[in-house]
Amino acid sequence: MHSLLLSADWGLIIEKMVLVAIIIGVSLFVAMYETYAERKVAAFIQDRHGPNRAGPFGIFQPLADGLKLFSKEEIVPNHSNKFLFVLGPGLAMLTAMMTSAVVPWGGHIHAFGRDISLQIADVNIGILYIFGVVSMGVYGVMIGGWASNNKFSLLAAIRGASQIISYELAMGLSLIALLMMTGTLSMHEIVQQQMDGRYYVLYQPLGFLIFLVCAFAECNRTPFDLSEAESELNFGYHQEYSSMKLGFYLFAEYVNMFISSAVMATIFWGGYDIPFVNDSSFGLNHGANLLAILQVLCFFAKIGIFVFFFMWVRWTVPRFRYDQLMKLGWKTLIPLAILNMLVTGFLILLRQNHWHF
Amino acid sequence: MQALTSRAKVVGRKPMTFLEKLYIPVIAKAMGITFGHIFKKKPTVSYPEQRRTFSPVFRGVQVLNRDEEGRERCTACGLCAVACPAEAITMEAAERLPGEEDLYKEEKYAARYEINMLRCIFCGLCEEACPKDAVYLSETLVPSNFNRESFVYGKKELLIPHPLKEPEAYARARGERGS
Amino acid sequence: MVLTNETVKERLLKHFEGQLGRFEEPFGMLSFEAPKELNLKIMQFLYDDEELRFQFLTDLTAVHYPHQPGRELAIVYHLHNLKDNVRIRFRIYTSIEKPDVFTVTKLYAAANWMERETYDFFGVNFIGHPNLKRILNVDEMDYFPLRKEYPLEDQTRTDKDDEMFGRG
Amino acid sequence: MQEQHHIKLPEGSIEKSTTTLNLGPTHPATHGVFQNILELDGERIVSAEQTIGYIHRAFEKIAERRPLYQITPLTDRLNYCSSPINNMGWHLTCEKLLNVKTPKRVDYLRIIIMELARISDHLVCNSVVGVDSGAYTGFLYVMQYRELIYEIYEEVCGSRLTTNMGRIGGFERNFSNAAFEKLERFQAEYPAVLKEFENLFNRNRIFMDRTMGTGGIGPERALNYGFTGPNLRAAGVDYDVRVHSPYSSYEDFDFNIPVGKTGDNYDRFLVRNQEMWESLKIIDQAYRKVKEFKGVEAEIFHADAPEYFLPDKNDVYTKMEALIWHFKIVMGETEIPPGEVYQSVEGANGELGFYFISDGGRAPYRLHFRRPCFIYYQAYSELTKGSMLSDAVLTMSSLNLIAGEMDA
Amino acid sequence: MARPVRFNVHTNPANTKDHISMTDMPDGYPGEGFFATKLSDVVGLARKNSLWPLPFATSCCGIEFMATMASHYDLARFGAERLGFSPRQCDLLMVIGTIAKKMGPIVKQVYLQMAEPRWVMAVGACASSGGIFDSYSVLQGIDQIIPVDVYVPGCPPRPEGILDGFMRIQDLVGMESVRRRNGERYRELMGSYGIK
Repeated sequence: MHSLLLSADWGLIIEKMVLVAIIIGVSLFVAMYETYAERKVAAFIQDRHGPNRAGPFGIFQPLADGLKLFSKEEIVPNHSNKFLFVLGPGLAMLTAMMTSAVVPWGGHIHAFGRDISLQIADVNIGILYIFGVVSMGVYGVMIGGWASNNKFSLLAAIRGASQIISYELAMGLSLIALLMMTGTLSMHEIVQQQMDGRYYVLYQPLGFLIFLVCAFAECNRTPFDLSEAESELNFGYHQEYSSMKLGFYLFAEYVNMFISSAVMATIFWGGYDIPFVNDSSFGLNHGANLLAILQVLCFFAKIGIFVFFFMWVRWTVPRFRYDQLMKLGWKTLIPLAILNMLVTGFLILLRQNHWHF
Repeated sequence: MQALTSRAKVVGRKPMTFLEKLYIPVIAKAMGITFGHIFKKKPTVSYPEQRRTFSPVFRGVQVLNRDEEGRERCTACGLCAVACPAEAITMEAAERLPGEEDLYKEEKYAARYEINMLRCIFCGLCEEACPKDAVYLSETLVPSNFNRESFVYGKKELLIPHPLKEPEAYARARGERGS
Repeated sequence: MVLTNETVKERLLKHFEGQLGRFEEPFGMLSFEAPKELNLKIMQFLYDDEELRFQFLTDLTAVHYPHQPGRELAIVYHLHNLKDNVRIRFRIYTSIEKPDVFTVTKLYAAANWMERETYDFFGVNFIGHPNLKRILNVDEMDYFPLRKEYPLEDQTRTDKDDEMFGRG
Repeated sequence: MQEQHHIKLPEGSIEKSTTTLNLGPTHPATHGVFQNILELDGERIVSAEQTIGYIHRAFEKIAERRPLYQITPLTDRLNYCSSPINNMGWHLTCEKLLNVKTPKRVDYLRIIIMELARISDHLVCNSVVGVDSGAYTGFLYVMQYRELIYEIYEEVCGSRLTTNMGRIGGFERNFSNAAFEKLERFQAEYPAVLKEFENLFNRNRIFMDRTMGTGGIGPERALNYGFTGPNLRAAGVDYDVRVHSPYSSYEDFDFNIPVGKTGDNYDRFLVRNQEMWESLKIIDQAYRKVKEFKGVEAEIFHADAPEYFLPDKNDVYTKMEALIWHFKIVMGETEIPPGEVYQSVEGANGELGFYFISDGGRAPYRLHFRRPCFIYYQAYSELTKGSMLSDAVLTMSSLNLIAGEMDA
Repeated sequence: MARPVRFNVHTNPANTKDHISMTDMPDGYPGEGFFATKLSDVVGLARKNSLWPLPFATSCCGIEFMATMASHYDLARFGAERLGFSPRQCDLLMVIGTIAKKMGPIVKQVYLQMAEPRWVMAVGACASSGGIFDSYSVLQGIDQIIPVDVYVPGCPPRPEGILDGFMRIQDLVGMESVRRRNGERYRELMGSYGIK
């Protein structure tokens, strides 16, 4: 026991703890400001000003919202299952936060004499992990919707569950083609493979498109926001929630959006690679730390673009209907993903057999 | 169903073309439109700081008029109260006493003139009904308030400032158009 | 051939000999009066007749005349022939004690709610109506508010003490 | 401790394979208040039952106590999205009864205002279809131009929504230059915005999928249900009061009646959009005609009917005769001939009828409004049967149900 | 005849200071120290900038509320664009439009379902007093069934009016003590409406 404790790399543990704290903090912060950004983006798209009273340009708006939600009364409806009612939002938040563990946020930093990797866990099944965790997110919706004991919530929960489950399939299939090319499930590896600027989106445009659409569905964003369609189901599964439990649901949505943007940026858009710059030679010339910082910034810029894209779409397109959504998922996206897979496999085979084209 | 007139024109309800079936082109176009709006000038009026100028015939809170010498014009004939569809106007008439000629224009005047602003629908019929050039609507909005009592506007609130005794307030009330 | 008020009148008189009365043309719209038992027959005739084809029920309402004993309630129908663009109006009278009138819902789906509304306001009992209950007012209401004897203002109101209305 | 039940099921509900869902009275999709009790099998609607009357305000009863000019503010609140049409409709009814002839210029000005009102109503309806299908932005784009329409109203009458505009025989005052300037601005800028709005929706597959084939009704059923206005025209019947019984000189104008084929939500949307174009055409023509009046003629804004139209204020202050007329009109003591009259106008929702029985008293003996919404909303259960919950919501908004008009 | 003046300079503006009773500071907490008041202030500031309205729009005023939400007036500037139609999630019940007697119980139910702290704004003549509809079917002001914090006059109020009412609500919210809702007077107020 003693030897185990001693032999443990305490530096690594502390390093990881700090990293976890930072990343959770950052994702929460980002999610918070995503709400602000969403309101501002919506406002600008819609020829309005958006929130601008709380602080300069309204930048304290998310803080005000958060504090208000904290200070609101908690209502647990009479006929609901109390335990599940509380579990729902917790689960939603938890799964949203967990995904960030395998995303490589940048290269390495040299500090305290250590080479610190900016990734919490470089597991070699990173993508599988993400899929595993994300598919748990649906429980947040389902449990919340069911526990509310409200027909609208229940309908929303059913819609949400079936939608997420169906789109996960297409999402997975669209990635398989990519994985055939990468040959690895590790996020870190995938980024490394793209370091020379040849992003996988160039090889897998269709795969990316399918993934993008599925990401929208997974995050419950318009045009796939059926489970909270306010004009039909009146906010759906979180209709009965008040105060911070509601806050958790809303937050989870934004964290999800952030994380899926991160995943998309990582596997299709080169992750933290700085475009048009040869990262390794830049690192040699200017020092690894500067490189790492620039990489992180670059990564966040990519994420930011995706997040903006999410919002932009949200405020442009109408929503699907339930059956059309299913049709799109099962009859269009999945066949397309399989086709993509086949074509990719075929081309890879040809290449392995030294065909040049 | 046969046509009833010769003016019918069937709206274009074309089936979807292949490109439209692909979702993306049209959505991309729509997204272009929305993106363009980000850079458009915003029409927003930041209300408490900026205010829109209302039209000269705007129907805001009523005022009771005075003549040039500052005498009240209302003679409490009650036409405005009759014309009010919301029954928001109440008045009480009184005879002018000797020595009050500089207060009231005619022999009869409204000792009490109240408009319940919560009932009022700002239809402007009172202004139209007044035969004595006494009640007008203004370009001011009734401010919201916390209790019902404060919405019963009496003569104190309604009378315009005395043009001779309170020239500043009078000038403020007149306001200059375009300023 | 253009359908005119005269043709309509002739056809009606021919079909319902001597049973219709008070033919008038106020502001160009043919209107007449019919016994209340005949309302459905007239409507059916107006609907089916090759020439008349009044197939659009524009309006259905009632009027209360408290000073006409035995004929207190008038039910007024406005019909429209869209093809020839002719409108007619006819009314039937019923007593207020037994305001039973045949429903026209079988002929015009539109009449359903109009009759419910008329029932709600005047208490006209439409025989054969599929769902004759109050539509605009609360179900518990125990009078028919648009009859002339009922006041407009709410009598149970306690707040009319006038402070609220600036009359205190 | 009492046992906690998660869901208490009513008797016999285990065997039941459908769910009852209460859509309304305060549901975001019910703009205004009415209730739909939907019986759902999964997401599919088995049956729907509507309850209305949540804002029943007793217009008809109130109208029996009010002199004619005080009924105008009431009509504002019928279909509040296009109150000027109701105002004008009411004035036309009175004019018909009182036998007042309005000059052409008044007619044309009225037409401008009515068509603006139609545009603003259709605009609300169509953009709200957009909102209910999940696209909020188009709504805000076109709302900016509704704001401009409101500014035109404001220049004319002083208020925005419940306009109380116009008087028996004309308008309360001549249109100001500012009003015409704003109208010109509207004419210049609006087509581009409407085009943009159409680009956002018309050919968008998501939107087309959502609206096509849902909430459809055939012409025979539509007529039987008493549909009028855009909803009837979407079903393919070219019935339009403006053409069939022209009022206010609509016969002088050249415009088309857009009709659909299937009467579904998409057709209704397209018909409304097309009607906005037609309205713009009418406004163009009317404005051109208005501009042709020169000199004294350009000052005419009311009929020469001293018994019913309030005399000029300056005359009231100075002339005895005018003062007497003024008093008589305001007190509601001018002679109103007995008689009954039905006048309808093409309201934004359909044929808005006024059935006015006068017994010679100062107030109507009976005033009945033919409210198009009220009449066709009963078809809702038939329209939604077998469709999905989301369709029901869209059907509701594309029918343009205005609670104020429905409940009167 | 032209109008004599453009503005009425004597209107009754809402005076929040006089209206302290709505926001009463709790008595019986003598030890309320620096921290508690500051907390009140901060929470008040947060709440005031994040009022999520529930637009209980029934009729005409609802259309003006739309205009208030739209680009020209943009209620979102006050941090209030997240309209909720679920009473649980909202702070401000905006009763917009006529409330008929048939509707009364529903309004009350919605109010009861809201989570504390909640505020009520009666928008428009009908909601505040019944307006022109002094008839058998219309409730003469919603304050008969639920307590109202701010009345907005007008039929319908212009968007400016609605915004003005909204700012009055913000004033109230900003001044309210965190403990008000536990206070005796608040309980009395609720009790007078039969709400426990």
